[in-house]
Amino acid sequence: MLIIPCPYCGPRDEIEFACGGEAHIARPLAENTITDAEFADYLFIRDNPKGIFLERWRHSAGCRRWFNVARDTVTHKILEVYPMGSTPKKAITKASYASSWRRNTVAEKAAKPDKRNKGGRVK
Amino acid sequence: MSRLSKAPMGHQIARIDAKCRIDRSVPVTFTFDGRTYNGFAGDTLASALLANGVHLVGRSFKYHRPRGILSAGSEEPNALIRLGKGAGAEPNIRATQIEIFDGLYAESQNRTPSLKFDVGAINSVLGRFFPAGFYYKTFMWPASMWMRYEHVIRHAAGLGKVADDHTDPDRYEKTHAHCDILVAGGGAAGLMAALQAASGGARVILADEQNEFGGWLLGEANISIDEQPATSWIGKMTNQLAAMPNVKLLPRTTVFGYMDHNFLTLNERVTDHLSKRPAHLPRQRMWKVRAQQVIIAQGAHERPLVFAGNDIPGVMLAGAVRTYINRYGVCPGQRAIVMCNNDDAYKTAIDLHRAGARVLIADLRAQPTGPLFQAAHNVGIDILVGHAVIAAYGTHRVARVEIAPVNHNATAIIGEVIHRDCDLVAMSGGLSPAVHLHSQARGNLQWDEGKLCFRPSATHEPSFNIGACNGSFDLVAGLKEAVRAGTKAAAASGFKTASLTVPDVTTAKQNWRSAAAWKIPNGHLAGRGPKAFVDFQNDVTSNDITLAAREGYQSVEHLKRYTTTGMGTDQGKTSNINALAILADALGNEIPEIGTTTFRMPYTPSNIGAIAGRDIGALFDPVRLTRMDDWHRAAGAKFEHVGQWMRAWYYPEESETMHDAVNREVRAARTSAGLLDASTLGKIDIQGSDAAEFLNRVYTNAWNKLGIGKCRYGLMLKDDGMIMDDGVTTRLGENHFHMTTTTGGAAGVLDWMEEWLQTEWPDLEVYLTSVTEQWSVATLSGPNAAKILEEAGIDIDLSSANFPFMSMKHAHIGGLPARIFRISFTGELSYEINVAARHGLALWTHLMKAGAAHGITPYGTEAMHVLRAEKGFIIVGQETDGSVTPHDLGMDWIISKTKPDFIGKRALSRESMGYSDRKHLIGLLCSDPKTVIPEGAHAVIDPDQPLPMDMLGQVTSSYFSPNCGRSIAMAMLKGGRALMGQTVYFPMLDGTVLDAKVVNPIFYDPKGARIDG
Amino acid sequence: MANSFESKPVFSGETALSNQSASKSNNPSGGAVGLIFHEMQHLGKLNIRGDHSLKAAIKAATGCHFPPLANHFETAGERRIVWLGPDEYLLLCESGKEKALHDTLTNTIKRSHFAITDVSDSLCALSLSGAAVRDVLAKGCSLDLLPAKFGAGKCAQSLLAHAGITLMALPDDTFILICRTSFAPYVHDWLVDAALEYGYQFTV
Amino acid sequence: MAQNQPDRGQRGLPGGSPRYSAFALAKKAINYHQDWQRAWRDPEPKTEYDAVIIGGGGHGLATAYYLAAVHGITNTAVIEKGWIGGGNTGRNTTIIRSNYLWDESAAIYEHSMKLWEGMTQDLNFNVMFSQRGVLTISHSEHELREMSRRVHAIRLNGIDSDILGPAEIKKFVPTINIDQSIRYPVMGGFLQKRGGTARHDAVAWGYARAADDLGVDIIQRCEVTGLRRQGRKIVGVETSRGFIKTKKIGCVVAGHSSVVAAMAGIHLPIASRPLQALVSEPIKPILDTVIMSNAVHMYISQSDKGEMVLGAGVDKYNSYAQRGSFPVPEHMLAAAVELFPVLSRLRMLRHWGGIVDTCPDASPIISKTDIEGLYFDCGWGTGGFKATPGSGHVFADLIANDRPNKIAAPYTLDRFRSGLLIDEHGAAGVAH
Ligand SMILES: Cc1cc2nc3c(=O)[nH]c(=O)nc-3n(C[C@H](O)[C@H](O)[C@H](O)COP(=O)(O)OP(=O)(O)OC[C@H]3O[C@@H](n4cnc5c(N)ncnc54)[C@H](O)[C@@H]3O)c2cc1C
Ligand SMILES: NC(=O)c1ccc[n+]([C@@H]2O[C@H](COP(=O)([O-])OP(=O)(O)OC[C@H]3O[C@@H](n4cnc5c(N)ncnc54)[C@H](O)[C@@H]3O)[C@@H](O)[C@H]2O)c1
Ligand SMILES: Cc1cc2nc3c(=O)[nH]c(=O)nc-3n(C[C@H](O)[C@H](O)[C@H](O)COP(=O)(O)O)c2cc1C
Ligand SMILES: [Zn+2]
Repeated sequence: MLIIPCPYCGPRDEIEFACGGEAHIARPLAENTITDAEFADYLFIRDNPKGIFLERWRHSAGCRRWFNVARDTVTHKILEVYPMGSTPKKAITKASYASSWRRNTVAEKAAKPDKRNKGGRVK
Repeated sequence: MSRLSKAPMGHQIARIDAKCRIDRSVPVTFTFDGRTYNGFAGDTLASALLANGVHLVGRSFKYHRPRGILSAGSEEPNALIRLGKGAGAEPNIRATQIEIFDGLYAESQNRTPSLKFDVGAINSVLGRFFPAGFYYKTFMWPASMWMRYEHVIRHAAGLGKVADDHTDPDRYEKTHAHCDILVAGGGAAGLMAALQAASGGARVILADEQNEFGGWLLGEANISIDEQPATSWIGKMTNQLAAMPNVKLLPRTTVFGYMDHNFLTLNERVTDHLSKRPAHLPRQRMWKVRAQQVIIAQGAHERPLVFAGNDIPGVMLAGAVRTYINRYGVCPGQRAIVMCNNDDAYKTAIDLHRAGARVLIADLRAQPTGPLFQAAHNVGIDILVGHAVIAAYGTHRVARVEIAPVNHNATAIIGEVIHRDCDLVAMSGGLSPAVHLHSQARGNLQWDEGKLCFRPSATHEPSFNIGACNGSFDLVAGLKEAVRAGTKAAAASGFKTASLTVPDVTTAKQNWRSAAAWKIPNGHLAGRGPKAFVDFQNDVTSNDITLAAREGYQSVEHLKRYTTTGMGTDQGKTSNINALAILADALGNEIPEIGTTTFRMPYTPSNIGAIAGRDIGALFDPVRLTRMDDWHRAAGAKFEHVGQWMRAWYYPEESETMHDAVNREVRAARTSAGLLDASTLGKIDIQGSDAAEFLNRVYTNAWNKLGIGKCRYGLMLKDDGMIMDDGVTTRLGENHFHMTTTTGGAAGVLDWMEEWLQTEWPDLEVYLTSVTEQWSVATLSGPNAAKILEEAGIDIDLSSANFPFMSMKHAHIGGLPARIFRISFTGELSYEINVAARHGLALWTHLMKAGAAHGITPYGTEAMHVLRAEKGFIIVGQETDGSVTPHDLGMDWIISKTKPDFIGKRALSRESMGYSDRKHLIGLLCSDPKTVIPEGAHAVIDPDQPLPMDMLGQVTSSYFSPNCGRSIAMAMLKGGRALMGQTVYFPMLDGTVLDAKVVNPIFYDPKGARIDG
Repeated sequence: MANSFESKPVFSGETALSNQSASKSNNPSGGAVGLIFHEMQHLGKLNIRGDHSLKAAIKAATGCHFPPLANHFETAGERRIVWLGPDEYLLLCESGKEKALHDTLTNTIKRSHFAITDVSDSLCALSLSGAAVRDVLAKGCSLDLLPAKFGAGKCAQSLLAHAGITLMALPDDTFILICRTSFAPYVHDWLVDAALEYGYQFTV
Repeated sequence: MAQNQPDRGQRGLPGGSPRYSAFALAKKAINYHQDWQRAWRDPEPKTEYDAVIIGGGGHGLATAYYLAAVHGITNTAVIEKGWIGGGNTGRNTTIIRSNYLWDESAAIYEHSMKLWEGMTQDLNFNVMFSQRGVLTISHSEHELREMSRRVHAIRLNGIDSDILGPAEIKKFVPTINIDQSIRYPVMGGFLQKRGGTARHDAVAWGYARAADDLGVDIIQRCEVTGLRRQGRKIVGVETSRGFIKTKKIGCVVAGHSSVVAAMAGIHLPIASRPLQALVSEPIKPILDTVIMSNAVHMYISQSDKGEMVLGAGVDKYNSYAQRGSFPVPEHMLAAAVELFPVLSRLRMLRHWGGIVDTCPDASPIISKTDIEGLYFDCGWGTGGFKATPGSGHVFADLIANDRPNKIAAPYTLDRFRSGLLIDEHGAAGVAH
């Protein structure tokens, strides 16, 4: 039973949270053409590391905010909590961010903002 | 023996006159196997039975061997009894942990017809044919007989019987608790650590599974602390802790689980020990504790020695014998053999001697020395060094032993066998630290070659191990550890403490090393001779272990599963190390290389009732009710569960069947007016300058141009293109929308949209607020709807010109401020009237009154379903199942071709989305207009084909439509739109076949003429 | 009444718990009653979304300092601003004042991205006190309710058994517990059951 | 049954290992069981095999067995990092049924069911396959409708299934609570009589012994640490006991599928999640069938040894820790007491978790990859024990022939590209 440090409410019991799975999956825009296989990378393929995992959580029974968590899937230790739209800061979590195969997928490139939309899309 | 059996009833033959923890001024009467016995307050059932000379208390699992009391604590594998009767009976409880009370009723288990004569004992005689894993090798032929064999096996297996009446009469609680330091175990070490930790003000919880604190010390006669008997020190410590406001003492409380992030679960037995239990108190309470730091002070378990006949009643653990003498004033035997590989059992020998028993020590060690050896020798106890009990005999109680000299490590008999009569064997194979909680929390273990035990090494959670559970068997060493751990734990949670002084302990110095002697030889060839047990409860013998090793079940985990060692209710507390050692020996390997099996929650079996707590019955899961609920109930409505909501399903009038009632309701809505409680629909208030853009992205259609006060139907997809939810959304202002969702989908849709806003589109200026319960909704539907509203007193013009279909108006009805949506799920003229929830019931009753003259009819969800099906409207979750796209439903019209993106858009162009054999929504007309095809029935083209059949798909909605005067159905069929006009067949479960024509799924008023009344 | 919301409801009508019997109590063990609770009928409630830029408007309209610290609420007379999240607050006000406050706020806040929604009927507020109030709450709530950690002025959104709640600590071991109205009957039943061992007293 | 009988290949220890029987047991008893042989050998890995199966769970062992028994490929090794059956095979609640909704699922689980029927004899190892029935309970109108859909489909797929009303359920399961006023009343249920349970460990051991008899090397305490390729072709595996040459690798590592796939640069649509289970103390028989309830997330049976075996749904976050989070069993036990009040006075004896490989559509992957000679069988998630023989059978076929047979064909990785999912949970839990 984890204690998850909500960046807004502080440490709370796991039962107050919902887990949103792998973090940093950029959504390809429908207007940018990619193949079905590349789209499947976004839709279905998931990082599932044994060790440090960057994932999204929501404080569902608390402040309802989403945030990112770097958690070790073997020890269940929480290494870092950081806001949506940012990437991890510690050397070891940063490394797992950078080394993910997903950083270079076509799907990720297709997520780049289009002129018609305002602002950047970050996750 | 004879002296005991002739003793008069009720006479506590084995009771001795010693200072101990029972209260002789409070006699207690209890029943065991139909006989009444006496004991005293402070006795356990085990001590009281022993006091009465009762040793035979149970039968073993497999061989039905007579079994007695082995231990004095929660590690007990044998003495499992059924406590109580009727609804309050409970199987498999350890007699060693039951505090007796007046009227206690206990029975032995797993025997037919009686404990003394059990027919199941034939298994023991035939034991040779039932070695470990025998069932994998037999009962294979004929194959058809297995279920019969199995039936017999099942009835032979199992231990106790459940309560006679299955409804538990007791109440259970559970609660959360937070502390700085949780101390698990309140022996000497735990008490000291708790006091140290609490002395700086930290919040401390101290839990011990026993009725009093003090642990092992409660059973020691020869230890004084600060020149007082140890029990005085315990009393002083306990009082001191009890007086501290920052300390919570939890006796009778087992810490049974130790999980991630210092989350621990405790089971407190609140009233189990009382003969009269106050009804307002829970029988047990589960504590869910979050601790900053944990100090584990669980103590240690003594190991049996593995020799032939070591399971006969009267063969006990030496430490337990000492506890029975000193703590309970019971001397379990008069002619005792003490067998050991360590110094500790000498204390038992001395206490037995003092209690008046004749004692012989068989010490496996060749040259024991030291003060305890001297002391035993000095009081005149016979000591055979380098000797082992190689076999014990006796039927219902040990009567005789064979003792022989053995070599180093006791692998061979090296001299003459001696025979001795006896009525008690006290054995000690050394101590195994209770590393359970530490291991549950993923701490590591290391093997201690001197003490022959696993002890904790690195911890995984913020915790400390102290005292005997840390392998520190010396009391002073344990107390020093306690002070250190208490100080550190307090400091780690931010409390400074000054180190307490460790008290002066006076006791004979003892060597805590044990000599390795895992399997005592018995003079027979390998595999032969009487059985020597390793796991008493599951009847695993040393031969079973070597057999498993021989057959290749060499991993300790395979050994466990093949032989069932350690899988009983004691989880191998007394047997696991012996099993490992014998396996290691058989494989020529070292114990640490073999490793242990995994320690798992719970430490001791924990009541399921207490884990469920009050989350049962009405509190199992909330029921959500609308504000009109009382009215529906008074009107006799039947209800349907929709998610957590209870919705009025239909309103049967006297003697009406469901069918009748629904037909009446459906007809009323089409001929005059019906009223539906639609309050459960999800409602979301959407505000912000990007609200329309946001809707563009979450819905498939376009929203920019929707006028203020106008409503639009929207379909929401998941990003895989599958339909997720639908509903009508209304523009309240330039930047303000009111969205409705399905009842079951409400929470999910809000979460879903929040997720997109927060994670994908944080740049959008949109805020969402749930207003589901803010508004009560009554849907008035039917040709007379407008008339009734007018008669109810409405302050707006209801003409279609002023208030057209798919628009919204603010108005007052009967003075109540309302938002009225002219939308329709029935195809009739229809108004969804939203009022502040406080007025929901008033609105409802007011409309019912106003419409009475027109025969306004309340209708439930079933009629609503029929009405919408007549119109071919879908219900998400009924027509759809997570694998349906808008195209499948023939709803391409709702998909914007111009929007660059919306959730699900890209997925809709995947290869398989265009396949012509996808299931399409179609209508069905059964050839027999009276027959309603069952929902879920599957269509085929050829009903005569062999199984498995090629199926087209399933009927999703099917009703008798009183307005069409016939049955109608909707279905999802493969390539369904191409089947228009064709007949398809429905093989029924009873073998008959129905047939129906595929038609357009709009059955009533296809032109939509009725929408304006 | 153990709190300062003394004003009588302006709007009549049903409340989430108005169908409960007017009062019920049980105190099997004698002693001080463990839980005393009642529904704070028709308490005005506005959900506020927005950031610090609302500060002046809210201060002017309610008298409450804005924004409150995370997991705290601010009080001014009968009004309270409760922190729900980094951009979400709950304004509690006198019964019947919610509409006027809503209008005032909407009219004074200019140009910023905000949303104010009347949730008076969406949420049910209970006032809780009694000798065992923290013990009763601890049975269903995983927050650390130690007075030093969850004392007057603190609030939190959490769970009470299976219901989502907002819990506010007032002085003198009094709490306001807010839940969705559709969960109110469950919360009521749960509290009555949880308080059985300590004794309870409920009034509408 | 209408479907074709599977080709069981050579049966009953044709390799000549000593057979088990009551007679053999009696004979060995004469010598006090001193001369039983190893059930399977403990060989050193050879330098090269025709095929290597990674993962000594039920699926991996069954694959190796059928490769040998049906396809005659015997120069095979099963590489297991720990002890065989120590993964999910050894920690599952052993429910076996074939009453699935979609045709593709029905085909593979029924294929498996047929292999269960007769497995004890095929392997000459009593796996205690006990067809005591699996009854799935419905608690709402919505579930009743879903049940009807399911039963109609199952029946037309030629698989046995019956609908029971509350009274019939009570008769069949006397300990169940059918009081209609409870929160989730028992409103009906569907029963597969041919469903039931089996002794999980015995399945691993039985396949191991029978595969070993045909010459398969079962190599325990040997962890695969890398997959060696040349271009897009497999040439061998790196293991903790050295490199082993092979041209064909079958990965059957359940919860560790993503980890092994990553060794070849392949990414799977799999999340590894804890699934928890627990047993009560053993008691005399009170439940003679298997009960499942999706609405309250609980399933229960009683083992031959007497414990009540209970399980629930998966945990909400990824983990490789072989343990789960407490709220799951806590809720599951409350649900269990609701349905079986008698459990209240029983005690939980042991609780554990396994790591299951869950797929987005709750259906497995049996597939070639874009690397020649590398095959995956995974994604069985919370329900693959029942599939053990069927999965091994079709996977062996895929490895032997390098193309999926009719039953395996829908389960390729390609479905995630095309969108042709077999959405088993989509069909079960939906919004209303
Ligand atoms: C609690 C629980 C209850 C369940 N209940 C049911 C049920 O009632 N019915 C049902 O049908 N299914 C059930 N399941 C699911 C079922 O157990 C699994 O789907 C099935 O057993 C998977 O078998 P397997 O052989 O593929 O995997 P496993 O048995 O897990 O075998 C995989 C093996 O691969 C090994 N391995 C992993 N990595 C490596 C490596 N790098 N090198 C070498 N070896 C490696 C592992 O050690 C393991 O032994 C349950 C699962 C759990 C956890
Ligand atoms: N057989 C023996 O001779 C023996 C055994 C243990 C300790 N000792 C001696 O006793 C002295 C005191 O040692 P100690 O304090 O470390 O141990 P202890 O045995 O005195 O105390 C441990 C306490 O922990 C409790 N306990 C164990 N598991 C628990 C759980 N999960 N939840 C709640 N309570 C639990 C036990 O009831 C016991 O009271 C030492 O000198 C030691 O050598 C002797
Ligand atoms: C069907 C089944 C029945 C089980 N019965 C028992 C049992 O009677 N006693 C026991 O201690 N464990 C029992 N277990 C649990 C195992 O001891 C063990 O916890 C489980 O296989 C997981 O392994 P692990 O705990 O070593 O990780 C059972 C497991 C299963 C799958
Ligand atoms: Zn938060």
